[in-house]
Amino acid sequence: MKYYCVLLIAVLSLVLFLSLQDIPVAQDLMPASSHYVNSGVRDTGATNLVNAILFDYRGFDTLGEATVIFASAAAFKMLFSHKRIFSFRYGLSPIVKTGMGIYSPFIFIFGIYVIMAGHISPGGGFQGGVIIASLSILLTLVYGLWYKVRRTVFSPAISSNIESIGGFLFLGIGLTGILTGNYFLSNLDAGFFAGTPGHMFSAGSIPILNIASGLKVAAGLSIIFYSIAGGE
Amino acid sequence: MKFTLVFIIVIMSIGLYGVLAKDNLIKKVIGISIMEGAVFLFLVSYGYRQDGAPPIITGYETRIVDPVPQALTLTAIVIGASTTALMLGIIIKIFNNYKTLETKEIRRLRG
Amino acid sequence: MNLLLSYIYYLFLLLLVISAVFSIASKNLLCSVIFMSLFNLFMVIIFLLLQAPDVAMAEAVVGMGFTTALFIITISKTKEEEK
Amino acid sequence: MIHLPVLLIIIPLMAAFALPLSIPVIRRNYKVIIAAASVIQFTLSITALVMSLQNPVQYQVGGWPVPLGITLMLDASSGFMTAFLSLLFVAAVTYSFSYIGRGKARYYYVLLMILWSSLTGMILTSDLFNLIVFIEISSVAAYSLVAYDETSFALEATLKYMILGTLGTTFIIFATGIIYSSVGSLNITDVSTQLHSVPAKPLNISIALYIAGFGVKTALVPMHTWLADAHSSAPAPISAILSGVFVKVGVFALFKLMYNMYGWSMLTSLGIDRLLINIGAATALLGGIMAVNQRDIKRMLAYSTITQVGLIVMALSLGTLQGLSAGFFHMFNHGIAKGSLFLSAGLMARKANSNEIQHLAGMGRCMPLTFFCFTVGALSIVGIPLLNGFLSKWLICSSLVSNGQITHVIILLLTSIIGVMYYLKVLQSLALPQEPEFNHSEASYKMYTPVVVLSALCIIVGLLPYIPLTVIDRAAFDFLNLNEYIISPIGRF
Repeated sequence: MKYYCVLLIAVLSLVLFLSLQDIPVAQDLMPASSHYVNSGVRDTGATNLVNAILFDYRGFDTLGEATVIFASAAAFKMLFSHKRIFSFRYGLSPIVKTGMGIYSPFIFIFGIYVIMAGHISPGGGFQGGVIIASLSILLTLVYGLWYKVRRTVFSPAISSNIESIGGFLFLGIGLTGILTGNYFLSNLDAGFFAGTPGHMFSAGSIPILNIASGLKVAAGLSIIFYSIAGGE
Repeated sequence: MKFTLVFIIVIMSIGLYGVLAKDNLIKKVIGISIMEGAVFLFLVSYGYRQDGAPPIITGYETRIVDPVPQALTLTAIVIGASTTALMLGIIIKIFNNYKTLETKEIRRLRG
Repeated sequence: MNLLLSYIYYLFLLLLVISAVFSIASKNLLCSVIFMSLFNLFMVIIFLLLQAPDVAMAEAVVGMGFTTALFIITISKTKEEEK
Repeated sequence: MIHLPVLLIIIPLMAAFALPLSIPVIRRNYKVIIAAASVIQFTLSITALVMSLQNPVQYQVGGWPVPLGITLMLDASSGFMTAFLSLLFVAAVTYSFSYIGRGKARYYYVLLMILWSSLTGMILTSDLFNLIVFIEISSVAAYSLVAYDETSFALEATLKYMILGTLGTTFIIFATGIIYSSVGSLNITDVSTQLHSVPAKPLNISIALYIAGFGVKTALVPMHTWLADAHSSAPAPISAILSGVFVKVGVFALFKLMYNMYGWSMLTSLGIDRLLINIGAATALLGGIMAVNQRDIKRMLAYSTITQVGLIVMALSLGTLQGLSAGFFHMFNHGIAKGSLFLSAGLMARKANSNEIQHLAGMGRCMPLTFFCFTVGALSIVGIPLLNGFLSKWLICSSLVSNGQITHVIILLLTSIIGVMYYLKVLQSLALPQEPEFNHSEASYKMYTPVVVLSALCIIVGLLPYIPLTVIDRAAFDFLNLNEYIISPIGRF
């Protein structure tokens, strides 16, 4: 059985290789992306073009993207709904706990920075949100699930609220685009504060959308991790 | 940059082999995430321009890399992560019912 | 991307393929998960060489951080050895 | 400035985002929110259908022109598909109000709403990567809804469905990467105007990858193994939606790419239409053969879905206006009939709490109304005259004959005959006179109203098909020349 697989895959990869060789390795930019590069800063005010594309030109993709994480988190809450927690109950040794207590704020600050400075430097809503979610994973592993459920800001009940708030923030900005007579999710022509590119408070709705998707990603992934780690 | 296509197709066939030929469910999920890695590499490597600068406008660049494949890859990475997470969740639940992860045994137990 | 950088680039692509092969071929599941996170590490470096910092940061945090943590939790709840 | 296309997508999303909030007012009466959202969405999709019949609506999300931003295209075909989708979703939501217990129902409705908005998004969008994102959302929602019952068989079927589905999505992302790296734009119409710049071999491989990727989503022949397990182990309203709508939206998206991005003339020169029509014929035959000796009633209905999808693919891959309208009409009829079949089978299976056909023997006697709706649905799919199934199969036959595909007409008749065999076997065993040892009362009115509505619709469309046919002809006409509608991009940059 294995040899048929190897044969099939060898044939498939040969066909793929032969037919994909003709794709020209382009030297100059494609028409659409040359527009992004030439007038991206002027249209959106954000100097990080990838973020400008993600949160302004193709903002609808990012809304769909945040919904994928929301659906996955909802699926986990549906499938792992019983509350019995067996693993990771008491966390690691006190030395690790005190060490974690010292540098966990720095991880949190770094995550917030990556979200907030998304439209200027590399990074953005997704990367910052996952950094904060990995902080919540660290807290669960180091302090154990009992601590996480009761007291911290990352407890699952609060996370599902944060997720919905992030979603409504995203839809709210989209609807302000409609209410001001423009299209859904339109940025500078919907009257958001443009500011000078390169500064922290610039590029209209892009920083707010970064915060919204950062909240959704952080809350969603911490719910996913809590459900998998806590399940029976 | 010329031979990236060879590596992409080799990695994709390794991932496809992992999905098709391996019996363990976790090995299949690893195969899928390797295949997706190959597709991300394909997207970004065909967006690269010879000695271009990263797509952050600082005013000093002469040539800039194509930002659109990077935006697509970023979205695809997060989609791949959440699908992998869902698959791992279902694998844990399957293990609780069947106490095994081998597809042959699962088919035998299912009867 | 002068000559030296392209050699480094092809070196990391080769390491990528090696870590993918070991990740699929190894019997112990924990080993294959560690090799998969190594695969993601080389992906991050290659993305940096391809001038894609956003994608490298996302792949680093999501691929190496979150997915590897999920795999290890799944293995701790199921079996380590693969028949 | 008509914001209808975007509202159609974000209203179910708003309901989905609102539900997990732990505010007491939402936590108690979440069903009211879901009912309100589905009513608003249904009325919006009916107005979308009516508006799209006059003139198509093009919506640029974010206000960016065609090659830069994402465009949503509401023409007659997407208006028709959205209305058909909302009809089945409203039936499934009202059915699941009383079918789904209290336990984890909140997240069931969250995922149902997300599935609704992502399927509408798949129909409306005319942007390649946006199509991938919506395919991924609907797949994640469908995977977790199939695993709702958490029985060991359902979980195993979900994982098989997930692995194949993720493979399909990876192929589709790979094909979009090929298209983008050689054309440079992601809008379907923009790509179709610049197809000359794509060298021949990558173009063929991208077509093959798209067909393979969507083939997994729509259970075409080699990749259909997951459908029977997934649809039979899902709860009844979910398998009604999956069989009735989810598979067809995948077929709609595949053929939108084939007709509007690649252009049908280029595909016939490559012989792709021969390939598609043979894949459809093989799917129809295989589904029919597998469905014959099935013991589980839901599994049999799932295999019958594979057959009908094969017929639809055969009709759509003819390239003529008549073939397209026959395919759309059969999509609509099969969706309604299969929806009422799955919902009524769910009622009967819940009463006898087993899906096996011999355990359901004699259920027709104690649940006459549900049995009547089941019969109407079954006869409509088999193609008994005076019902809607017959009309659409007749249209498919005439379009196949006028296109000279005699062998495929024979295959269609063969599958109908096989269909008659296994459906009548089920009907006969359901109507057995022997009294079951426990007498069942009829299901509560809340449960069978959607079933009655759907089967009544089958009869109405069967008797006076004039209104749906004009809508569908206009939809087929719009589907064929979608590219003229999209305002050509403002000059090359």
